[in-house]
Amino acid sequence: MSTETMAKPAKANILQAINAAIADAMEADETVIALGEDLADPEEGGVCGVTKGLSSRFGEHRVRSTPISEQAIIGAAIGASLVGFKPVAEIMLMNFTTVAMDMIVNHAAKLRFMSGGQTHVPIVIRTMTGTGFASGGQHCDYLEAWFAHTAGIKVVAPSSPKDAYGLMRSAIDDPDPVLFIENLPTYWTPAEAPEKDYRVPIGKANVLCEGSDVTIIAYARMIQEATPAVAQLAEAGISAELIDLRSIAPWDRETVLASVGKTGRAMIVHEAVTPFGAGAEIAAVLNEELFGRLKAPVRRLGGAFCPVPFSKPLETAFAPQTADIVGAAKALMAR
Amino acid sequence: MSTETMAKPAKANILQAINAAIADAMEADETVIALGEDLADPEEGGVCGVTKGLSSRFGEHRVRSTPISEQAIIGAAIGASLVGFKPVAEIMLMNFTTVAMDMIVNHAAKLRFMSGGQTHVPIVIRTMTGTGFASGGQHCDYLEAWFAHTAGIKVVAPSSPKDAYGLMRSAIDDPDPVLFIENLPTYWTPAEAPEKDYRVPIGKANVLCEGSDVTIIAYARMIQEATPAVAQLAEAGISAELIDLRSIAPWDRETVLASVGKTGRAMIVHEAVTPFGAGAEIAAVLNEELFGRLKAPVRRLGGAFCPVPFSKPLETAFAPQTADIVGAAKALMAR
Amino acid sequence: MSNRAQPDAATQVEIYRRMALIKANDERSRKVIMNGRLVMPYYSPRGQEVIPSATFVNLNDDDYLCTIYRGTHDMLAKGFPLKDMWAEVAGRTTGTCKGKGGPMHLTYPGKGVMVTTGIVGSSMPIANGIAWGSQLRGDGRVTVATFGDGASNIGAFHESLNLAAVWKLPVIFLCQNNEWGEHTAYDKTSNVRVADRAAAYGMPGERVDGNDPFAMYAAAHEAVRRARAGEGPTLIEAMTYRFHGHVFGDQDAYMDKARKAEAVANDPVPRFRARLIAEGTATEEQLAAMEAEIEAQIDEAVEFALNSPFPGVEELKRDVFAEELA
Amino acid sequence: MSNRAQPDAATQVEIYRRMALIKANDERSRKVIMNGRLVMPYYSPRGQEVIPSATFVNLNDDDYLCTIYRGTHDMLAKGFPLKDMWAEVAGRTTGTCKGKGGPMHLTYPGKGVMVTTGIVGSSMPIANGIAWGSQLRGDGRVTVATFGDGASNIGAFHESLNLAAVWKLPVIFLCQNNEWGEHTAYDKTSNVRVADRAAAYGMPGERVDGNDPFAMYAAAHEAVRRARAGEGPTLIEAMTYRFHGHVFGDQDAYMDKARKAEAVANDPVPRFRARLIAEGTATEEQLAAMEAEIEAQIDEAVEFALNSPFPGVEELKRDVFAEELA
Ligand SMILES: Cc1ncc(C[n+]2csc(CCOP(=O)(O)OP(=O)(O)O)c2C)c(N)n1
Ligand SMILES: Cc1ncc(C[n+]2csc(CCOP(=O)(O)OP(=O)(O)O)c2C)c(N)n1
Ligand SMILES: [Mg+2]
Ligand SMILES: [Mg+2]
Repeated sequence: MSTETMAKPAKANILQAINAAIADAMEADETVIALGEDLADPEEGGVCGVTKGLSSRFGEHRVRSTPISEQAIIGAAIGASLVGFKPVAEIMLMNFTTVAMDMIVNHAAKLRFMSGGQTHVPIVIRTMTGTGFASGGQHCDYLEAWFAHTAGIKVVAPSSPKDAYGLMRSAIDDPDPVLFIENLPTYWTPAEAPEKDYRVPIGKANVLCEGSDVTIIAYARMIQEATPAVAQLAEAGISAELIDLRSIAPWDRETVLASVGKTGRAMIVHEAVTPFGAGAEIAAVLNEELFGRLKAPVRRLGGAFCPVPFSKPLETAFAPQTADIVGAAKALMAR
Repeated sequence: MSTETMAKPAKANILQAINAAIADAMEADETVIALGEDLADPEEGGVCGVTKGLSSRFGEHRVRSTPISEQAIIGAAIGASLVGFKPVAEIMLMNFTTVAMDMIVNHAAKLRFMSGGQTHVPIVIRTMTGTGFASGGQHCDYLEAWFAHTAGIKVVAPSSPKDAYGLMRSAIDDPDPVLFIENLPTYWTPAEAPEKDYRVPIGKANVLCEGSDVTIIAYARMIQEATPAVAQLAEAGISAELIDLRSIAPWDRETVLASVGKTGRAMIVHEAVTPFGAGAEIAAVLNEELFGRLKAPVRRLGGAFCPVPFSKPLETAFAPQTADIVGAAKALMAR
Repeated sequence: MSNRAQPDAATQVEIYRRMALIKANDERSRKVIMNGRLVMPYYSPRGQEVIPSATFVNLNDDDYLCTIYRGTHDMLAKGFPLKDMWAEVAGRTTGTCKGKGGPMHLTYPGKGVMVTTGIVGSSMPIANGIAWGSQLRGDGRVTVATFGDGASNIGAFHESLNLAAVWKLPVIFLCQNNEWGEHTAYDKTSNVRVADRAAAYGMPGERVDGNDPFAMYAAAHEAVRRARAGEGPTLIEAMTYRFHGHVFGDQDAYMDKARKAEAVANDPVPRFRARLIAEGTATEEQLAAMEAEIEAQIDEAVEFALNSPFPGVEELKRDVFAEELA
Repeated sequence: MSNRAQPDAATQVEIYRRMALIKANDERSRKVIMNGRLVMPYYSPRGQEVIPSATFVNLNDDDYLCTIYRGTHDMLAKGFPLKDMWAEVAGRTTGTCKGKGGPMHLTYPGKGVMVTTGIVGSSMPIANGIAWGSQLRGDGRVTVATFGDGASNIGAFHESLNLAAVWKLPVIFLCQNNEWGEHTAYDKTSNVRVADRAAAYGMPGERVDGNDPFAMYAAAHEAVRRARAGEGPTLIEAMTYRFHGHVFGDQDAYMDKARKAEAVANDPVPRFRARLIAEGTATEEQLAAMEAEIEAQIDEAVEFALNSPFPGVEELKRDVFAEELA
């Protein structure tokens, strides 16, 4: 190994990490197949190129572009999974899960239970979302709470290339359906590259930085807002612990409870609208499990309760920002 | 008025109350129209007869049976509402909203905001659900949390004929979309009949019985389980306050907070699965607003975290029962 | 259509056996429910016996089926064992799904019964995926998706037929047009024949008399041949009639009395029985013995089911995921 | 087709005016984005100018339109005012939606632009409802739903065309077949012509050269006549070509170079311009003046937009419901 590569650890972005994870899984296991709109190389390997190169390498029989037919896409994935394949299906944007909810919720999530375990649905549903690209009301929703409220499907949302790779490999390994949420604005940020065959267990959170005063629980792009918040809080003498949830369903109660048990203060940050969001479940559990031991009420910071607005200043104000997190943490400390 | 009718106040069941509410609204306002599968009288006025008589009285142009096409049903309702009609659309069972989620979530709920208030969608979406009829995994889900998590749509779930009538009239009056959740097993229970033109405001809970030790917050069929629980608790010397939420989005924070502020103990009961359910939001708010003033952690009682099972003993065990409520209340008192 | 495939004598008798099984099982089901020994939503397939019987004699055990709530006829014709079925609809641990699925979600992979769905239209997208699997493996298997006339108006029908056609999947879309979707007549929900929609996907489509075992056999035979040969999907619209209301308990007041009487008078089961005997394909004694054997098997299955234990509540935590919930 | 409706001279010039407006507006949009003066997802309608221009001259202001993200051509042809549009895509309070909707959700009920949607296929179910309203009122209005070739494969297409046919709604399904759905060629997603799917609903369907103003006018004229006469819906597949990538920034490497060059060489806007002059329907001076006027209007609209204020965050609480949120 040259000193050059030793000096600079390999970098990758999330897009490349997901691509590598699917490629490595396809190489290791010929039952791994992929489908979705524009997915194959004649169609440029997806609108953002996440699946670029896969069809050239593994063949268009295994990596298929589809018509615009989300019910048919998820149905095909479910069916193939019932007979031994491990399909990775793409629903281009999370809002388009709305045209495939029957397949996802009534079938993918339920067939194992309804068949008494005779069949199961080891599929991964990749989907992408997030504000920041001025896409307006129908292209940016975070809908993870819907799926977390559905028994029989797991939900993950990585925030780094390593986690994206490791969670994708675990999702493909998993014997049950996993919704894998990608975030558009963070696709291209380079960071430490994942090692081949690395795994991140589903249901395991990541303590990104330790602290003693307040626990910040976040995931997906909100990690990018929370990270500078932690630094700013440190400057203000507040020691924040930052937890990247990574898996929303199941979520890592153990890690989160241990942290909040220690700090006594908690804040949950997500881009989804606050009411009835994933933060409510976490807050409810924290209050239940740590009753009488919290120093301040659990704070929830989420998207404004409205459709995602187009106009830039409104779009920016819609989702929690670093300053909001800092402000909320200070308010928690003041209680 | 004869002594006989004075002695016995008129009775009606929920099915009749909804029928009367739609009929009265159609009579009062010719822009009220209705559509759905099997809805008109040649098709028996709906599978349970909720809309029986309406097409005969108001014409099949205003009360239309449709093909099995839920996207087309909600789309037609939205379109008609954009040009001044007030459609009452039926999605036969709540699980079938999964094939119409795009129309409901991306369009009905968002068009007012995305058009900057130029258009709006005054539709009512009636749907029915609930365990108890051995219908299994795809016909009984309570999915209210999904819609409560969606900005731009209101959600109501009546438990009595009066509330069913009053909420249906308010839903039809409302300038925005309202999801109206009916419960199959409680359709035929007779109770006090609603008066003509009666209204129940959306967003207003109903304190069914006052108490001082613990607040039970429930809705839909869970009121039938909670009512005997209150009596049993009274026998055990526990004074329970029972709140019928009636509206889930928006929910009546004022009434609920006042009650729990008084009792110091709260339990939320719903048939939807517990994790990420509507109870999480209520628990989170109670903990936030009444921090340090609760005598026990807020308790959530919901459906088991699995698809609704078919087998009778499992189906019965799936949703909270009177004994569960009594047990949970006693446990809360024991803290 | 003169040189279309014809079932040989043994196959004709086998078709009849499946029809008789379906009819007997339906009659028993309604009786058991009527007597209060079982509580379940029951969607009678009575009148539609020919369709799966004459179709599935063209299939192997390892060919696949995706069916719907009104599907016991499909399943029995595909070889679903009676005991496993009865124990399931009785909600017992011995049921094929341990009692957790029930009548709308019967599953038996051993005979290729992969999915039974209660959501209109949903058998089709999943069938495509199974067929995609066969295409990838080159295992020569065929997948049949059955569905009703009403289901032909829902979006999933369109997406599925299009994808199957474009991908040339080895799948057969078998529409059982019984003239009704719940309480609504097919004519009120579409201006065209279901089969005529095949052209919208560049797929062969055929309307066939679904109560005629010969016509049904021939249509299915050709569709199976095409699928196995890699020639892609076929849409079959099998015309039939629903003898009962939509679900057990539905008094069917909305159904035209004369039309119903006519259909019942043409009951395909006794009609085919008489033909087999008239043409010397089988004897009265042979068929009577077969029917008696079927009754005995049903007796046994019902008793087995009703004497089996119910599942315990720990089952609520199992089969949600591979790992049991805490 | 010989005795089909023909646009008179004034109508031809009006069609050209709308085409020129769409082309100029597209060129300006791309320039303004390229210069970084505006940030928005932009779906160029360049190459598709004829379709709405020749169609909507058959409509009145109070006829309705449901269009899609690639819809500025539809909207401008329907009369959407430039200032309201530009201020909206610039996200300003003076925008038609106060800046809250943006380019994918432009709405202007005053000219019948009721819905612009970003979800493939969703213009159609809603258009049906608007048309149902017209049918109930008997107001004689027509609703047009536009959508792409790719959208013809999604479930909502099927459900909508079927319902419209069964209910005989006064609606026109105007498919703009530009050969591409994002990066995927139409031929890879369907075995048939879109227009041929009309037969699956018992509805007239026609494939027309969507770059020929005369053919397009005639097809639209007949569809509008049918709708107004209560004869029900029509499906039109207007053949055209997308001159640019799917969205601004897409380098369109997947598009066949020769095919694209051919389409661009046949640019319908200069072609029609030349014809109008050659046939003496308009003079060079007249059209040049019209084009200059259009440029001036766009100048004014862009300046108006970019000088308008952004909305304040209080707008997040408004228009979620009728009553402002707390
Ligand atoms: C998406 C969806 N919508 C509505 C229903 C309710 N439903 C159950 S069966 C049925 C009628 C279906 O008719 P058809 O497809 O002809 O099948 P058949 O029952 O006649 O066999 C309806 C509307 C459903 N199960 N799923
Ligand atoms: C339900 C849904 N699936 C996928 C998309 C992503 N998407 C946006 S435009 C588009 C292509 C549509 O092609 P076409 O209908 O031909 O319209 P065109 O863009 O060519 O005008 C796709 C797949 C979407 N917006 N909605
Ligand atoms: Mg039918
Ligand atoms: Mg296109």
